[in-house]
Amino acid sequence: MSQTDTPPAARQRESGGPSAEQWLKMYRQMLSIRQFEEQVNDLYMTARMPGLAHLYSGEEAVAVGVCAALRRDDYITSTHRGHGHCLAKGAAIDRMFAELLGKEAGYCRGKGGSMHIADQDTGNLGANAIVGGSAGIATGAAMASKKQGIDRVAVCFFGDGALGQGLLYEVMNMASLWKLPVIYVCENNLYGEYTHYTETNAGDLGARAAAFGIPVAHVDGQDIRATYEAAAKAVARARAGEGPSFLLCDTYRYYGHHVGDIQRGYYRSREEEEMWRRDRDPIKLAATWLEAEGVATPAALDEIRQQVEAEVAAGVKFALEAPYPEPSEVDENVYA
Amino acid sequence: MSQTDTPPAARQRESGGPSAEQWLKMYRQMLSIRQFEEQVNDLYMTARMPGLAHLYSGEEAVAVGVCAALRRDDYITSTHRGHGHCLAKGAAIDRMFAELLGKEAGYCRGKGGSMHIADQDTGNLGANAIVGGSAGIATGAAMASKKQGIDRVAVCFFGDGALGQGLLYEVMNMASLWKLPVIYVCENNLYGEYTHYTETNAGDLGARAAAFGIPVAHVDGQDIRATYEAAAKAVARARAGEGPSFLLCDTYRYYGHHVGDIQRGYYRSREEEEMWRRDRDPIKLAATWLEAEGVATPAALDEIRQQVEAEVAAGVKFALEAPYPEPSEVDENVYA
Amino acid sequence: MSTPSAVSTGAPAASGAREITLSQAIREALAEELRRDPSVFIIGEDVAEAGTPFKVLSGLVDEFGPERIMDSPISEAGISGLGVGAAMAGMRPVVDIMFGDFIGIIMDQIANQAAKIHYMSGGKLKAPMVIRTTLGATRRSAAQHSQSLHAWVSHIPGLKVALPSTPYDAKGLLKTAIRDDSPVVIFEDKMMYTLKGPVPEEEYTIPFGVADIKRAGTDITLVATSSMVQVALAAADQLQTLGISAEVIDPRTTFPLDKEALITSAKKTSRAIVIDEGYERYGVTAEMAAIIADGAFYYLDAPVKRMGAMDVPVPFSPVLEDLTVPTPEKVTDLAKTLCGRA
Amino acid sequence: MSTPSAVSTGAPAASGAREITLSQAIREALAEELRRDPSVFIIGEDVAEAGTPFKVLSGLVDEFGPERIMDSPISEAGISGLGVGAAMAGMRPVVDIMFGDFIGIIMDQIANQAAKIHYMSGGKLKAPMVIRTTLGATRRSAAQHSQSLHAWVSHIPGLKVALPSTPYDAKGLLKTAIRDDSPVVIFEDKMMYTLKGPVPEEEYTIPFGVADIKRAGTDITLVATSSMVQVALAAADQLQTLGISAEVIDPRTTFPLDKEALITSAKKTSRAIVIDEGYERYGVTAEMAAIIADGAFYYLDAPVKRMGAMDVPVPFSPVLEDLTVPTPEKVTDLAKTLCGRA
Ligand SMILES: Cc1ncc(C[n+]2csc(CCOP(=O)(O)OP(=O)(O)O)c2C)c(N)n1
Ligand SMILES: Cc1ncc(C[n+]2csc(CCOP(=O)(O)OP(=O)(O)O)c2C)c(N)n1
Ligand SMILES: [Mg+2]
Ligand SMILES: [Mg+2]
Repeated sequence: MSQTDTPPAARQRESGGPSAEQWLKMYRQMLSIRQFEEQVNDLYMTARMPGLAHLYSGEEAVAVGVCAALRRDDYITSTHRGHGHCLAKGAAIDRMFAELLGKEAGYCRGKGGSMHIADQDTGNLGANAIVGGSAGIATGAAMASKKQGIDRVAVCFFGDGALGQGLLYEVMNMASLWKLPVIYVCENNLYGEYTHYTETNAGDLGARAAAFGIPVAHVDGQDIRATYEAAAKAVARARAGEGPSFLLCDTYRYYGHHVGDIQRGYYRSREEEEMWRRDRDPIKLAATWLEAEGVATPAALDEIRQQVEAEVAAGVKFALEAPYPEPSEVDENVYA
Repeated sequence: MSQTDTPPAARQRESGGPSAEQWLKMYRQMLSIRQFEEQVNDLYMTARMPGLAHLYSGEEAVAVGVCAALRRDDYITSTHRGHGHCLAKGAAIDRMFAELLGKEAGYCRGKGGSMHIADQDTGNLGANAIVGGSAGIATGAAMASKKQGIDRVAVCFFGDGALGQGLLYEVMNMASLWKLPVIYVCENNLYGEYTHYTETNAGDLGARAAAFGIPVAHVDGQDIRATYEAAAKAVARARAGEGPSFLLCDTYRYYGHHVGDIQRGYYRSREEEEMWRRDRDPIKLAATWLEAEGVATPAALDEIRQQVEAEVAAGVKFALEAPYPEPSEVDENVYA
Repeated sequence: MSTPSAVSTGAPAASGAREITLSQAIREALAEELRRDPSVFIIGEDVAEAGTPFKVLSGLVDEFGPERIMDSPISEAGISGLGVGAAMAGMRPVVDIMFGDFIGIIMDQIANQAAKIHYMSGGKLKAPMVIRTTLGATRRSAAQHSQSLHAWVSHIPGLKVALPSTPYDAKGLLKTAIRDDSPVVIFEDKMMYTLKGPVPEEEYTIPFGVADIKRAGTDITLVATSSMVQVALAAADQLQTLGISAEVIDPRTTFPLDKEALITSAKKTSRAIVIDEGYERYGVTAEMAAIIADGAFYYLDAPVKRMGAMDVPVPFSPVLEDLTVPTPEKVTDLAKTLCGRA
Repeated sequence: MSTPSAVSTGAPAASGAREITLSQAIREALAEELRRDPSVFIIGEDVAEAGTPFKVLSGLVDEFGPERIMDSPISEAGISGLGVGAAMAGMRPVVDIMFGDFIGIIMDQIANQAAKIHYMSGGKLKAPMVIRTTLGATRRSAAQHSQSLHAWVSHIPGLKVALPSTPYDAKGLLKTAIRDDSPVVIFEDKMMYTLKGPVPEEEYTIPFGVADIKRAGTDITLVATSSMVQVALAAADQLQTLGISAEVIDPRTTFPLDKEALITSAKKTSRAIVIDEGYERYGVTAEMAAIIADGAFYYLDAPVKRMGAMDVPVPFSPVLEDLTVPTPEKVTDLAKTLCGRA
């Protein structure tokens, strides 16, 4: 069930609770992701980015809240909509832009692109262009931690659409059977491409994980406090060797399925989009709370915004000016 | 939950109830399957059968009870342990033996063998050597019935081991979503090959179907009355357009995983095997009940046994004497 | 296979044939077959209102409704399995697999189930289904959305595989695929959906196993499939200016394969290059090259050469991706060498 | 790849080498690597107490325990995915896929995930895993348990593929596979598990990409893989009696492929037949035949011929199944024809 009604103070006690500084870092990260994606959209619209991209705008509280509960050496696996996960886990804005533009300075030397960004240094085992394709990878990484006797956990981010992939059920069964330290984070943004999840899912989403004996938390994905706390609980459980958890996060993507999905009227309404942006924006909600709690002044938050904007602008500039990989690289890295 | 405690009379009212004649037919079919499998084992032991076979002995009440609730034109899909399903749906003993011996008179002209017997005339869409491989086929056949406006239902037989295959979850979701007339019959005989199902399954087996909004009945697979009634309910629901059902049947295979699996001590005990044969044998249980209910005398049941033995003996003889397919058939039937 | 109302194997008579895109040709083929045969239906992800991400099916749901143009969950294995079962029960499903890269998820259903049921049942059961999917790189879609994996299915007895290279072929081959009683996998080049070409108003189908000479020539044979046909034709133009007459021949189906046509052309020209966008190693160029090298052995003046996609996962960066696919220039250079002009 | 303690490419010095079965050789290779490297583990269906249905792993669980010899649910895609993830996180999983026919279920995990992660990550991540599976017909196991599908994985850049044909090669190639930093798929012929051959007591590995001449000859080259090596050797014996000296060469890995060795042998003998148990159409025989026909073009006295499994689903009936695989007799007849002796 959602955690949002519990008063923050109570929650902080119960979860150890992040410091003011940590909440502000989360706020900054959400802003970074938002700004980053706005820039990506602009790069596409101005035909300066090759291919397409799936923007994370609107879902920031999920990636940031979950990754705030992780250590740098914990693993995550990500999706085609992966910029947010990558940044939240600690990747640098400039090298991410470079990857999106196919430049050598990118995290994958330009070979991966938007749908395959990986960053070993921050435990990001990679975005994945196969829906549900990383469920096995995350679960396997968790199995490795257990075998190695390390208390690293693995988080598997995926969308509601990935619930259609049988692989997910196969690995959830094994994760539960072997008490693997993996956390399945389902980002239910209501749509898989251009179809509402209720048109493709029968029964109860959470029950699908519960059936394998995996505890399920239904989380308000727009509330950074809720996502952080649900994740913190799941991480504690995983580190303690008690096994996997499943977080079902309700969220929403502001943009289309990808940057080219402009005409959305046939599958969702303007009103719905406006409602989420107006009433359920994770950054606005966080700002209101941070101010109410006296954690930060409007001025302080605005300063953060300006810093982030400058960082993102610098990152784009860096990427646009960065060189492409040498042609000779094309057949390198096929084999390790 | 199991139906076995309800008094038979009550059950008969509630389900319309088979006639004495129908109960005797079911008894005869269970005997036929038992005798058939004993013969198959003998053919293997005496090196007169090519390859291996997975015997259904001990599980007869599942196939027979379920198929008794079906019409001839309803569909079933079967498994590597499929002789029982095939006979229960109405296949002829002699042509089945012929198929197992690779003879032209076999249901598949000898091209399929034990793991691929199919009989279009009785709606048997085929045994399958890929565990869980027919989940899509059964569900697709049910979808066809619905599209064609026919009230045919499809039954998908599979073992506990097939719960490991993601495909099953993908198609159960669609079957529930689209209210397809398909019945998933899980034959939990406790083992997948040489491993107890509890070592490979986390959580609750039935919950895996319930999660998709599919009603689940936990059935005593050794009680023909229970399997018949659970199936009759599910079939009625399917014909009425109300969607799929899931029957979780507890049963046991008397022989090894396949005819060559003789040394079983390392994965299951003699005591366990003896207990099932002694206390839970579906044929003995049916005989006791039929006699108690006055449906048949011991003499009458014994006469059935003799008829079945004669039929099976004749079937083996026919198959052993039948010719092999012409070599020229090898590249026929590759394309329709 | 029910006999088509009209059979054509070559390009249409220029006379009055409209020009439509490959995408429109596919849509027409599906619409015509959906109208003709009530057992035909389409199932796939976002095939209805969305008309697929490529918009190839736009509008079909308006005419045929959601029962026949079915949006599915993201369950490729599941819908393929449903397709096999529905086909075995009398329907003619067209299963839409958005990107050819995803067939890795459905190989068991197509190669072990659909492909084998007719044979395993001794000819009693059949699975008349079509898997519609895509191939082709240079779309900046990276390693998991750019592959041309038709070699996998071409390898499997029981499957037929079609690779249209023009709007005309796309329509005729797809209609034949839907009417075929065996499972057929048809690959469409994502980059060719906007390619225009003449397609007659009248109905027609194209028989499988009949190669089409896209351009006649005498000095060298360029065997090309799908996306590579345009590359070969462009190369042929360049070669023309050098006085080298190239024959461009398109098998159109990898199975059944029109071996005779390939061999005959190579015998005539005495030189051949096979061009395909699949990975070169163990790809379809190997089969075709081996067949020509064998069948035209005593006529060849030079070894049969192959040009497939570079044997690397498709890189995202445009500067790298463009290096991985055959180009008219590369084909021209190799042809020149074979003709002793380099 | 960490350098092996001892490298050998040919058969062992007859001196004192024990004779063990291919099954024992596999078990020894696994046991040695499990002892040497704690990151190695095995996961699969009934691999522990049961030691697999083929009993190849019998006893390993006693020495290494259930944590390193893990029985899994019947979830091939799942355990393959776990293998990829565990490999990316520093382990060296050996994933056991009982029958090669089942790789249809795991193609996405091996071809789209394992094979590509190193390249897609710009060389940062790697997936050092081994998929151990089987091939081969004539076991009366019918269409879904008898295929030889190594062509599928041989087609995919990023994968390496090994096909041992002797106990010696099986042990050496498997040890190399486990130490390789890239994903390797190794196919074992089910029918060859009981084949005996010399295997030295001393440790050794066999480098990938080095073909092995199983028998030297001068008149014709028989390129054979896995199960077909014994067939080729038997044919060579028959040919010997006819005064035809056949060279039998085993590539041992389809990728990396020792093209030079195949071409050199064909140049020497001027005739070649490629024999493999996979389906002939679009199978590995096509790649090898095309390479030889090209590389030895100016030396060949006859077209390069191919012999694969018949292009039909494998039938159950013994009288039919036996017709679908190459036999010494068929190879001998074809060789005689090529040598102008028919
Ligand atoms: C196996 C597979 N099938 C289909 C696709 C095409 N595709 C890419 S994203 C997507 C929708 C995914 O929806 P969801 O999982 O909810 O993620 P979201 O885009 O909503 O974040 C689809 C169908 C794919 N990439 N992989
Ligand atoms: C996809 C797949 N994996 C593995 C196998 C090998 N196999 C054949 S039967 C079997 C066990 C099946 O167990 P279960 O589903 O419980 O059926 P049972 O044999 O108990 O009737 C296995 C693993 C297979 N045939 N297909
Ligand atoms: Mg979604
Ligand atoms: Mg079982």
